[in-house]
Amino acid sequence: MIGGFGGSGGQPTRLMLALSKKKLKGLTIIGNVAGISETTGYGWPKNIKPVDQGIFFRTGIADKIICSFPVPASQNPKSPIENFWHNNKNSVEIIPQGTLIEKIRCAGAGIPAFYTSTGVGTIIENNKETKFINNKKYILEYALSADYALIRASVADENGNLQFRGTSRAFNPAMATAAKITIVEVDEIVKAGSLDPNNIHTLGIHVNRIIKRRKNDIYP
Amino acid sequence: MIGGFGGSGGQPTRLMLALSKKKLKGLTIIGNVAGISETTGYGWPKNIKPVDQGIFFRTGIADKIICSFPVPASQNPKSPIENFWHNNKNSVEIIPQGTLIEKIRCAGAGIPAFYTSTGVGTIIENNKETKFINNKKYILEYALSADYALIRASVADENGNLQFRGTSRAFNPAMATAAKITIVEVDEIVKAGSLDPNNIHTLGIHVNRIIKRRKNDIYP
Amino acid sequence: MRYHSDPAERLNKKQIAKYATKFLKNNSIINLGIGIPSLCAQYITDPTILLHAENGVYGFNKFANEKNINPDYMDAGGNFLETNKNMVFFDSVESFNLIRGGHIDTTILGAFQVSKNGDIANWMIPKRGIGSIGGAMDLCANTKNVIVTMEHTTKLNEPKIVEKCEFPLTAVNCVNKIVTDVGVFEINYNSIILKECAPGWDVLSIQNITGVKVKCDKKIVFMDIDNV
Amino acid sequence: MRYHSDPAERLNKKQIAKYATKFLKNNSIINLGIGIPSLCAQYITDPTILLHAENGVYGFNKFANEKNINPDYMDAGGNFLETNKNMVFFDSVESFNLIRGGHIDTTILGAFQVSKNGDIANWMIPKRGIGSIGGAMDLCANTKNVIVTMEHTTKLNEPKIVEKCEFPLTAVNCVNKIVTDVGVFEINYNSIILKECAPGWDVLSIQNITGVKVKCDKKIVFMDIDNV
Repeated sequence: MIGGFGGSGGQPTRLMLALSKKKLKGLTIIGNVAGISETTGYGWPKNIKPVDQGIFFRTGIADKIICSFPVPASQNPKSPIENFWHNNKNSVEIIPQGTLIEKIRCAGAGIPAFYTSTGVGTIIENNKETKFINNKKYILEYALSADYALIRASVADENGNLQFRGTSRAFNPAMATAAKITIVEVDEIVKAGSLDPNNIHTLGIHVNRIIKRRKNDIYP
Repeated sequence: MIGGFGGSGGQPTRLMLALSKKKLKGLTIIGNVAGISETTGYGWPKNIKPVDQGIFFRTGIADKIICSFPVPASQNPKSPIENFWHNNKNSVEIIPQGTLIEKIRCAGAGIPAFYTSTGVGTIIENNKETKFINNKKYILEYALSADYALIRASVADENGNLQFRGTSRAFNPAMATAAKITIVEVDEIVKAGSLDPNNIHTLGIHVNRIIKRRKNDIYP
Repeated sequence: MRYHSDPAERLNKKQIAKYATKFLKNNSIINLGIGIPSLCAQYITDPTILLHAENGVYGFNKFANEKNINPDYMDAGGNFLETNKNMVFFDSVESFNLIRGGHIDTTILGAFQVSKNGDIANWMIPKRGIGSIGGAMDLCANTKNVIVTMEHTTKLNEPKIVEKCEFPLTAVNCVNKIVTDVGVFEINYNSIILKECAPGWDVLSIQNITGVKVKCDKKIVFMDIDNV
Repeated sequence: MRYHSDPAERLNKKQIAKYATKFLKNNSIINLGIGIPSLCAQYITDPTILLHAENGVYGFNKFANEKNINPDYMDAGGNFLETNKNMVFFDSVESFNLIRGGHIDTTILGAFQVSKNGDIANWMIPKRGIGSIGGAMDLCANTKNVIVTMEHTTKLNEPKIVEKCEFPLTAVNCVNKIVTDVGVFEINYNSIILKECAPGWDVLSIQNITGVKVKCDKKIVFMDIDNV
């Protein structure tokens, strides 16, 4: 799992760059908006060359993606994930965003499946169990977990408690609960007890490793 | 719905007292720990006479309760809810706490039903739909909403955004999302923009009315 | 924009966006899709209307000045936001609780096709074969009031309001209102009802570029595009 | 406490609680039920062990001094807490996400009955007809390591470790370990395995007050109650 929403804010860019250099094969990537920044600049300041989840498909270490937004509206130029999809049509799974985040949340919350009206009457419903509840049709969706979550936070304390700024929270907290190992990239690490205990966005018990970024990293 | 957890912290005591004096009949009360403080002192400072959800059954305005903890461990003296139960055995619905809070959360989150392993093999499973998922048995549980939520917060801003202190958060935020009308009892109301926008525990769009308590109210 | 058979100019994208804001109620919370809908933001002057974005914010009203951007303040379209005192931030779980839970009053989005029973197709062009769903399916399936803003026809002047969508659906039976560059339509009881015409347009000219039989109110009003 | 046929004193509640803490691993997160389990807190000296309470807190370690209580800092048993720098607060949704999601390592709770397949009954006495479930069903059904602390028998010296629970169940097939006032037991493959005896107790005396056939390790160890 790769945290954030898409765009530069909340994305664990340094962890992604490090991962992309590893000699690995066959990774499944789970993300939200995925692989569109490089071609469109989506969510990146204009003066910085974007990094996005397309990197795992350009370098070939990934062979599957589960996401909600893998291609830009414009058909040209083609993004790395669209190029990958052409030869691997069953390896790009596109899920409605609310269903995707709830599937991830449920994996962390011990809920194996839930019903939602999102996708009823569309191809999302194909081959899925449905049920009428109070005369309305719903689709049964299952929890989605991962071996690793790479996430990005603003600040961590020594106990691994995390806080996020603004819209950079997004998918990060839910992913932290849904992976066996959660690795977080932060701007700052502070002493235990220095964050307000009422305002911890991700509890430290979900965090396994913390990587502190250099000050003034070229990536936001 | 009555917010808090049980005990004095996070309980909308002033709203409960006001409600108990209304000429109403047939209310259904939804709460967690309910009606045990008066007999046991549960969660109340020793020097203050406890108020709890038993009040609605002593005065007779309620005729049903849905909760997780309606009676104290000790059998004597009997609590108002145990007395009510003796003549109304089908009107006291006892639900596992995690299932109760998730049912309420789902009502606010547009999820009509979810699966949980809690209660499998117990009387909670009786007459419920079950399903094996990855070879494990789960119970299907349905969302639970209400007409009104009475909740208690520490501070509200002018937009209705709420913050809670310590363990007084409990059931309050979920209930605020699951009721048609949410009324909140707060210690303090501050200007819009004076709370940290990253640390709002209940979004203002869930709050319909705010009642400010007097300073130094006799109830905590 | 004007095709040779058009009786008058069609509205431009900004005019469509501006006109759509006429249908927003005060004290409501609104989600704007990408494309024409995102242009609506600049025409919303009522301070009680709160804009919501899927990535975890509501209460914003302006994009940030390009010299003063911060990646931590973005909308779902990837635009950077100026902060203000009414903004609140939350995570994606809560953001979609708001959507799925019916707490968003109105969503405005674009479409490739809308059918007379209110089905909408807006996420994939079949000949491309891949598209992005994002939050569109959640928004369409769960928001009380769904307004589509779009050009009335394709570039080849083919109808986009149709009997039955041929493109893959985003959601069924959900669209309440359509604001196009030639008129305003409501969908009611499996019918497309023309409520307002663009200046210079009439029922017949609109019928000619619409894929379904258009019903009318007794008296058609012209869109008052200058006074929204 | 000693019944006339007992070979030695049974442990008192504090000793049971203290002994149970021997089985807690460092860097783990623990939920303590009411009764004997809540007494465990005072014997946990490892600072890496975090206590969790259902009402939305972990990281606490002490009850507040009676003169200095604040209703905003409470555990699920209704006790007021002293604050410290490792405490974190959250709402009930998140608290039960932790429990149901398997993020709590160990739960210690009391029981009326435990059966040899690990079923537990701890929420209702049938003749009373009503009881409180609270968080017990969630904790038992979802925690990796469930430790029961209880007196070995009822006040009438009847077994509480039984073939099959007669009391309404809290959860099935979940108990891993039982610490009583006469011994320590593990439940494995549908068997009750005696691991340690209270000082002065032996297998036969324990078997006499247990409702199922007790299996033993080759060598029974005495509980070292002074050095936990």
